[in-house]
Amino acid sequence: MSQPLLDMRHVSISYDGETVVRDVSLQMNPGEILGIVGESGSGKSTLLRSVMGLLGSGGSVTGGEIFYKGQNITHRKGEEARKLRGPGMGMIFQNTGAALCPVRTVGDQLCECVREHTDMGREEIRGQAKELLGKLGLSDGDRILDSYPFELSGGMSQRAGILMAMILKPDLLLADEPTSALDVTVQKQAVREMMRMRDLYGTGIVVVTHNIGVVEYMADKIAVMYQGKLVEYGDAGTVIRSPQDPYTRKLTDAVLRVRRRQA
Amino acid sequence: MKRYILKRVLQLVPILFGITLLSFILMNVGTADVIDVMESSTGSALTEEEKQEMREELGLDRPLPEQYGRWLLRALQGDMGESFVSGRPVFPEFVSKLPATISLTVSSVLVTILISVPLGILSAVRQNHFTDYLIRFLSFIGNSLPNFFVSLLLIYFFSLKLGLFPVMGSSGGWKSIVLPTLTLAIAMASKYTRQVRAAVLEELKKDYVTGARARGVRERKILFGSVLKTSMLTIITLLALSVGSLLGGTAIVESIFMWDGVGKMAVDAIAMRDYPVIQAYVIWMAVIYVVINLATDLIYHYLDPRIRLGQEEA
Amino acid sequence: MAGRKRKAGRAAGYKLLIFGILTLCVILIAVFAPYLTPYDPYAQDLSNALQPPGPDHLLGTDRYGRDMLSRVIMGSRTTIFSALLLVAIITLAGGAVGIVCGYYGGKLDSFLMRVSDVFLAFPGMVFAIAAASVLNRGVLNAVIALACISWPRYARITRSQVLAVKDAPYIMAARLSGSGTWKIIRKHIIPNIAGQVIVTAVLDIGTMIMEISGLSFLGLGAAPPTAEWGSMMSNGRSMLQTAPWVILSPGCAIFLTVMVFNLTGDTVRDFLDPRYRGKRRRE
Amino acid sequence: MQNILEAKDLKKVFYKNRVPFEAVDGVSFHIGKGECLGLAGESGCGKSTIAKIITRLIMPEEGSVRLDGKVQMVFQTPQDSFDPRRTLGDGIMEGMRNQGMGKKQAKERACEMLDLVELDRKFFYRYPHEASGGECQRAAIARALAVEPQLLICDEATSALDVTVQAQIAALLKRLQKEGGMSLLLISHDLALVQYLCSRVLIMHQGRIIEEGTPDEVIQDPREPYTRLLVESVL
Repeated sequence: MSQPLLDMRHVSISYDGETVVRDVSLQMNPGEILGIVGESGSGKSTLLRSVMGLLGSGGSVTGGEIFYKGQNITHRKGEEARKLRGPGMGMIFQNTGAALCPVRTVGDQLCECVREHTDMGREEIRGQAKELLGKLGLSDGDRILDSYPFELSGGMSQRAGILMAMILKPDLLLADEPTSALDVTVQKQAVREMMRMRDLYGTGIVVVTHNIGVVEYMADKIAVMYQGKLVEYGDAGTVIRSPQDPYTRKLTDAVLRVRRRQA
Repeated sequence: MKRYILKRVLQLVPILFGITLLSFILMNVGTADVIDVMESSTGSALTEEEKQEMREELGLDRPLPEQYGRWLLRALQGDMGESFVSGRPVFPEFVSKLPATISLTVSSVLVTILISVPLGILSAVRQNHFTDYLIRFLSFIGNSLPNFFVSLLLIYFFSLKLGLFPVMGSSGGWKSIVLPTLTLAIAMASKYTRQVRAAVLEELKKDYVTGARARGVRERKILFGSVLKTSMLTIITLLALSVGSLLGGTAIVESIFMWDGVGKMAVDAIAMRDYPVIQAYVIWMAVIYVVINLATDLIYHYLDPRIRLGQEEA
Repeated sequence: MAGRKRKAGRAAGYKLLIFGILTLCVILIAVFAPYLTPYDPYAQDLSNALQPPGPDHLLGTDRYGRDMLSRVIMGSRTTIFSALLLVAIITLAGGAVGIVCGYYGGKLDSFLMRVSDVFLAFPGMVFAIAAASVLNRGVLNAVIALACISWPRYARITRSQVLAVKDAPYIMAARLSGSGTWKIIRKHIIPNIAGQVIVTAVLDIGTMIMEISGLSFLGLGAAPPTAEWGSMMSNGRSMLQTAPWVILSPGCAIFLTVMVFNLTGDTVRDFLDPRYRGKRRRE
Repeated sequence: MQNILEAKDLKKVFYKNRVPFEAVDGVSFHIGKGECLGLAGESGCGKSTIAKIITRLIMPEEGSVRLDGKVQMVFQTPQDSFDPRRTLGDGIMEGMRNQGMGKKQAKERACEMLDLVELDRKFFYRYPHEASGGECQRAAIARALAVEPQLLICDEATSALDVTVQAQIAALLKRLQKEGGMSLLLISHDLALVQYLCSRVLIMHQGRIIEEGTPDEVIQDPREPYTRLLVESVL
């Protein structure tokens, strides 16, 4: 197979001298969906942020290397790192409403983002945005674009989040607990929309969540994290059905499943 | 929006009523007999009959609620009584001195904004760097200096030692406003710089900043496009609140610099126990403050879509 | 991240200790002022008037020949005690109103809040100036005047704090456990809101010192010959050019005292800041 | 079977920007002695409001609640359900002390309760922020059970916890309910949890109860379209 989309080699991350991620190695190919599961504090979100280069103050990659399409992006800073965010990789947050400036419209912020990376005109951007929203099954794109973040419902808000992350057609989409704030009915819709992005644009997706159901439904590969370490990593079916690591076993056993009628 | 303005203006009515009532009570409770005060401040000796006559003439023998009603009616027509000392009507006197105070206030607010908004932002952006520590240190000093001390220090150094500005009075052209403005601005800017810093820091911590970074938006754009836009809302409100302490501060500063505004008028009146003047001063300063706060609230309302649109839905 | 928090928390603890000791020193000076003055602060000696600072009189003398150092030390009493009294009054009065309003709500709440709106409509010093001018001259009256205008702010802060914790699950749990209203206020609400109110109060001491001496400066506070920093400066105004020490010594005394209280206030706030209080990180 | 709780025609209206919003719109149900009833629905459907009405934390506009005995509640956010300035032990003892129990006796019983919820006795002296979410939730259950309630309401009691801890708390609730014979009202959006614990379930939607039955009936053969959507959405 060709070059991996994302390749993490022995990555360790610490915040103010305290190691929160230890020696994690992961690889994913273009168009693949990788699910990272683990409980709160397991380091899964930190890992995601290190790929974006957004560890924040006090956080740094203290060991190992991160490659994006063969380029070492571990210690990229400033402009170099910024240019990758958007066209190279997009991010979806748990609460899209909060990840957007509250006093500016969605469309305004979308244009700001696109114009940082291209010289498209506003109308052109809106056109592309509406086209993308159309693919998410939303005919009335203007309404989302002209709304302020607080005006959107949970489901709408998550669509705006997908739009923001996908407008520049990045090859890698990072989703941090994208469905945790949503009701179950909306959750399934959001999951389907993300998968549709993969089908349409061949985007590789990393989804971090504590919800095993979501990962089981959408991921090709699953990584299980526990106390900052990667305890299990493999094909989704294998990890769920025959977990090797004791923690993974405990985790999969703990998931309560709805007993449906045997079809 | 129109409905909101109307609502807010209507809400003012009880407040204004309260202001007048409180001022009236203040001037009538715990005071010595007004006529005695008048007697001593004009320096004329009056007989008991003459005093009684004057009381009847002024309606001072009536029950207090009635006195209040009469007084309020007259006040609404712009008649706030006559000064015990000069015998001239108080309200025109107040109005004639207001421009001096307003120009001092406005210049202080402008200087405050010019100093503290850039410094506050700089301090927040360079949090925990040398610049931040220096700005915080300076604002700390400014915060601990009472304005009467600052004015005396400024006079001592700039007027007496360096001879750059006139010591007092409002007749020296633009130069005479510099020191009083600086005095008021130093105190206000010190407080306000900290508030701007805190407001910007608060916004910088929010998720939307991470969100914008994740979309590859330049730091400069995040700061000036989003962060300032949101923190400006807090900053405007805080500015309006600081105007309150400014309006109070003018009294001391005006009297030190002999700046012929309403503050000095009030301080002079206090020495003479010239109650009608003090009363007019208190009421009108409160009214001005209330109007400023109302204006701020409406601006805030207009600028913040969260509130603007939330209201329209209702 | 926990490591940094712990470190910051400990640093705030040390700072609190240092500034606490400083504050204590200032208060002790005020308490023992009569025993610390090198001269009688009220003894006039016209032959010795307006002496510049020197070995005999470290801070010089005023126009009646009174020792400035002694007067500054004595003046700390008036200013600091009245500021502490003032802050205590408004914290307790405003706090009580705020708790009642926040917890019970309803008509009493609306009424008291409208009343506080009226007080808040006055620029603070403007009202204090007027009130102090109506009352007779004296520090206590200056305190009363400032208390009248300052309590609503505390009522507001306390009320909003009460509203913030009132519906917390632990309060509901306490109600379900059968605890009465008074017990809930005393055992669960007051301890949980006290921090914020105390921070506001400590941060206000400095401001109040400045306002009280400001009123005295205008001749509305301490009456002569009482040694009070604001009135000492007011009396020395005309001698700014000839004898600046008469103004500088009380002025610096105010500045340093206010600074000590402000620093302490800031440190108390940092110390009580929930970010430093070992709460578990939520992801 | 005797009913421990009967709620009739409950109605509660909230106002948001003066627009009335019927959080609970004519809800009637009952809970039998020793029964575990599930109340499921999405956020905003009114299920937490019902819990507050039963515990008299809020008053309904209409309707009545008849409750035989004491009711206790376990909340969603474990750490916030204990006073941050008091130890977990203090919290557990509060109810018993209010019933007039002596300090020593209350402490003894609080420790027994900690044993019951499989929590080390050292947690008696811990503050909420010194315990994990799961530990706080166990302590909250201990506090609720200490006063021997006839009805225990769990309002999303496991939702804020990690998956593995959720399973432990669910197992604990199941054991306690079986052993103690008390009634349990389980409010949750998690159908799997409801199916695991409850013998009967009510599905709520927009302030009304739209479907009722055993969890297996409702999940395997939903009658209402909304219930079907809910069931199908579970991944």
